[in-house]
This record gives sequence, C-alpha cells and structure tokens, in this order.
Amino acid sequence: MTDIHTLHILNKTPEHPRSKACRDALQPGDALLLIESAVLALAAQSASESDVPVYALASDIVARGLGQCAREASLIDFPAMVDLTTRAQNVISW
Amino acid sequence: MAANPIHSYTLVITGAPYSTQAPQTALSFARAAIAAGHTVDRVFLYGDGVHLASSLCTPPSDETHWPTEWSIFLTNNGIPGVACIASALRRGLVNESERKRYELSASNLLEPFIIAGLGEWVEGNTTSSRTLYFHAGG
Amino acid sequence: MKNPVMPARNNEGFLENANDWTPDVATLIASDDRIELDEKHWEIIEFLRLFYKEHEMSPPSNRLFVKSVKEALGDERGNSIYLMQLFPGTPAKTACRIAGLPRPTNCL
Amino acid sequence: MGTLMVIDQPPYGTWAGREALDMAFSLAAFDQPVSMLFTGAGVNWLRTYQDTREIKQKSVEKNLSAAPIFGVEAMYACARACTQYGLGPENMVDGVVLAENSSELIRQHSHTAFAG
Repeated sequence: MTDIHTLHILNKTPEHPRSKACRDALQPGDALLLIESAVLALAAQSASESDVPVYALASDIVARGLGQCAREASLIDFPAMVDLTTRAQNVISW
Repeated sequence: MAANPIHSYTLVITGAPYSTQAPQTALSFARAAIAAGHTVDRVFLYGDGVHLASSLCTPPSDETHWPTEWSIFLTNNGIPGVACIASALRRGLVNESERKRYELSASNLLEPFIIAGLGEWVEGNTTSSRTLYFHAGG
Repeated sequence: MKNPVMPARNNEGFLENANDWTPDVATLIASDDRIELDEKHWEIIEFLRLFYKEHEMSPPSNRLFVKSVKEALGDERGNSIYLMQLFPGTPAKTACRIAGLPRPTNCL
Repeated sequence: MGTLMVIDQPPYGTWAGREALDMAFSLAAFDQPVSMLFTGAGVNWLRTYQDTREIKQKSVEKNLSAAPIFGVEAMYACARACTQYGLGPENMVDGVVLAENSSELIRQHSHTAFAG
C-alpha cells in the first residue's frame, strides 16, 4: 500500500538552501521525514507551516538534546523509517 | 494483498565517514531494512562517499570504525558494495588492478567493496524498487 | 616521407602530453594496433578531436561515443559494428588513443 | 517518467554539480530518460562566456553542452533563481527551459536525485 505520494527525507539544517527547496516541494499527500541536522528545525521557533505529516528520527533528536521540543513531529525509529519508504510511491533524499 | 510487501533497495552514500553522518544513517537504515525482510540489492558509494571503502581509515580506538562496520555488514548479508570508479580514482581509492593500470604505489580498497562504473547505479535505479541517497548534511 | 618519433606514452599507449599529437603520430600509434588509417578512420578521429575541443571531454563511455558519432555523422557511422571494425577492442578507447585524447576513466 | 537530476550548487567551488552531470550522462548512456533541473546557485552553470583557463578547471559550460548529444531530454532552470542571479536570455546558454514551478517538475518525474 502506497498511501504516501512522495516521502521527502531531509537532513539539512533549516538555514540550508535545500531545506527551503524541500519545504517548497511539499504537496498534499506527501510526507516529510527529518533526519540528522534537519531535526534542528523542531527547536527553531517556527509555526508548523506544512500541511503534510512530519516525522523525525528519534535517535537524531535525542542525540541533539531536543527530546523536549519535538512536539510538532511524530518521532520514529529506523524500522519505522523503512516502513515509511515502503509506503511512499517516490522517495526524495534532499 | 500482503500488508507489508517486500522491497528491494539500492542505497547510495555520497557523504564521507568522519565528515558526515551519512554512512551511519545508511547503515542503521540498511540493518532495519534487512531485519524487516526487505533486500538491499547494492550499496553504491559516490563522490566523497567512496572514502567509506578505504582500508586506511584509522579512527581512534574508542570511536566506531565505520568502514569495518560496513564491511562486516555487507559480507554477512552478501550485499555488493560498489565504489564509483571516477569518484574513487580522483580521491585516491584504488584496487589492485587500478593500481597496476595507473602504476601507483599502493592499493587501499577494503573488502568486500569493489570498484565499478556508474552503470551499477543506473542498474540499481532501474531494478530496485527504491533508491535512497545518503548525502552530506549541513 | 619523414619518420616521426613516438612521443612519451603511458602503459596503455595514451600520449603523456596531448600537445605531442600530430597526424603522423596518430598513424604511428595506430600501427601499434595494426590499424592502417584510411579516410574512414580520419573522419572519426577528426570528429573526436573536435568533440573534445568543444566539450572539453571525450565521450565518457563506449555507448556515449557511439551515440555522439551517430548524432554528428548519422546512423551509418554511428553504430557499434561500424566503429568496432574501424577501431577494434573497445572502440572509444582505441579511437581516443589514436586521436591523442586522454585515457577514459572507464566510468561506465 | 524518468529521472530529474538536480544541480543546486554553484560550479567550480564545489564538485557536486559535476558529479550530478556524470549521473545524468550515465542514465542517458543506458537510454534511461533523464532531465536536469538547475536551481538555487546551480543556475550559474548556465551562464555563457565562462572562461576557466585561469582556475585550471574544465568549463562546465562546455561539458554541459554535450548533454543534448548524449540524450539528456531537457534542461530546466528555476525561473526565480535565474532572476536572483541576473540570468536572462542574453547571458544564458541555449536550450534551457525556464521552470516557474520546480515542485511541479519534481512531481512529473518518477525519481528526483541530487549528487551530494
């Protein structure tokens, strides 16, 4: 079952130009997965601007001391990340 | 209809160990994919990612040795690890036959990695059901 | 007829210095492969040298070599059988060697 | 519907764009449909009159001009980035299609990839 059109996997900080390009590319039916430095977006003061489901790798969040501020994303582990890639028709690694 | 269809993955790593998190994230992903019953068709190292296949990486003993971790994982699961030849030669990663061809002083390709062309990536792109990239962050 | 001196070449017969190339040198390199250059060969050699000048690269694989020849000179010449007959072995490699272009990286 | 190789990094200062170009060429070599999208600082690949002799690198302008010969189907440039970097018809290489909406373009391709 592919219930996600495109899974966007982002590993760049919010300042990185590709982060903006990724956000701009989000469309209804897509999902966003934050990994590595991209989880820092959850610490930045920003309204949750996207209408798509946002996931974030828990290990990257915990490593960066962000356990408390990750309310805007569903925290997942690697098995769940694998699962997300199987549910998506396309995957883009930004 | 199976609730959880089996997928095949080509994983492309373009970030180098010890300068990016890419090889680590990719390894955790690959382990989870195998554990879930999926297959990893091949791991393709491109750009700075080829440094993962160097037999000369020597991190301090209390840090994870990512080339070794990857080497063991690939060997245990029979997954081909391919370093792009153009990326590899530019960055000083060579196997024995390239060493001879270019008359170099040493070879340094870690087993079971092999050196091959981008055709391996093209094949993965067309035959695997998913191709995932692990780039440098920043 | 003068007898050209073979310039320095690497272990696969490619010129060490691209500026050493002359048509006479090409004839000499070709004779190593037991190829006697005729106008069909020269057409491809000239095409390759022009391609290199325009794009600052040789076609990076044999397939792209065939494609480029096809694009420039048509189907009759741009097919691997024709090029294989002219430049035995791996045509792109053999032709680049004779045309005085760098050794391809074997990228594909 | 083919692969979209994206170049979003500037030429010369970083190698990633060249590696993306090699990927596009190799897809073309195996007759896989591929197009390229230049966006962000990557649109600077498309400027005419690049003279790289002094920095001793190959000209990406010349390298890129082989793309149609090898069978790269289309070259798109993000219109917004072109405006930002002062690129217009007078100083841009031929054969580039301006894309007003990159996300639509991404949507139209089955794979979108960066080289690094």
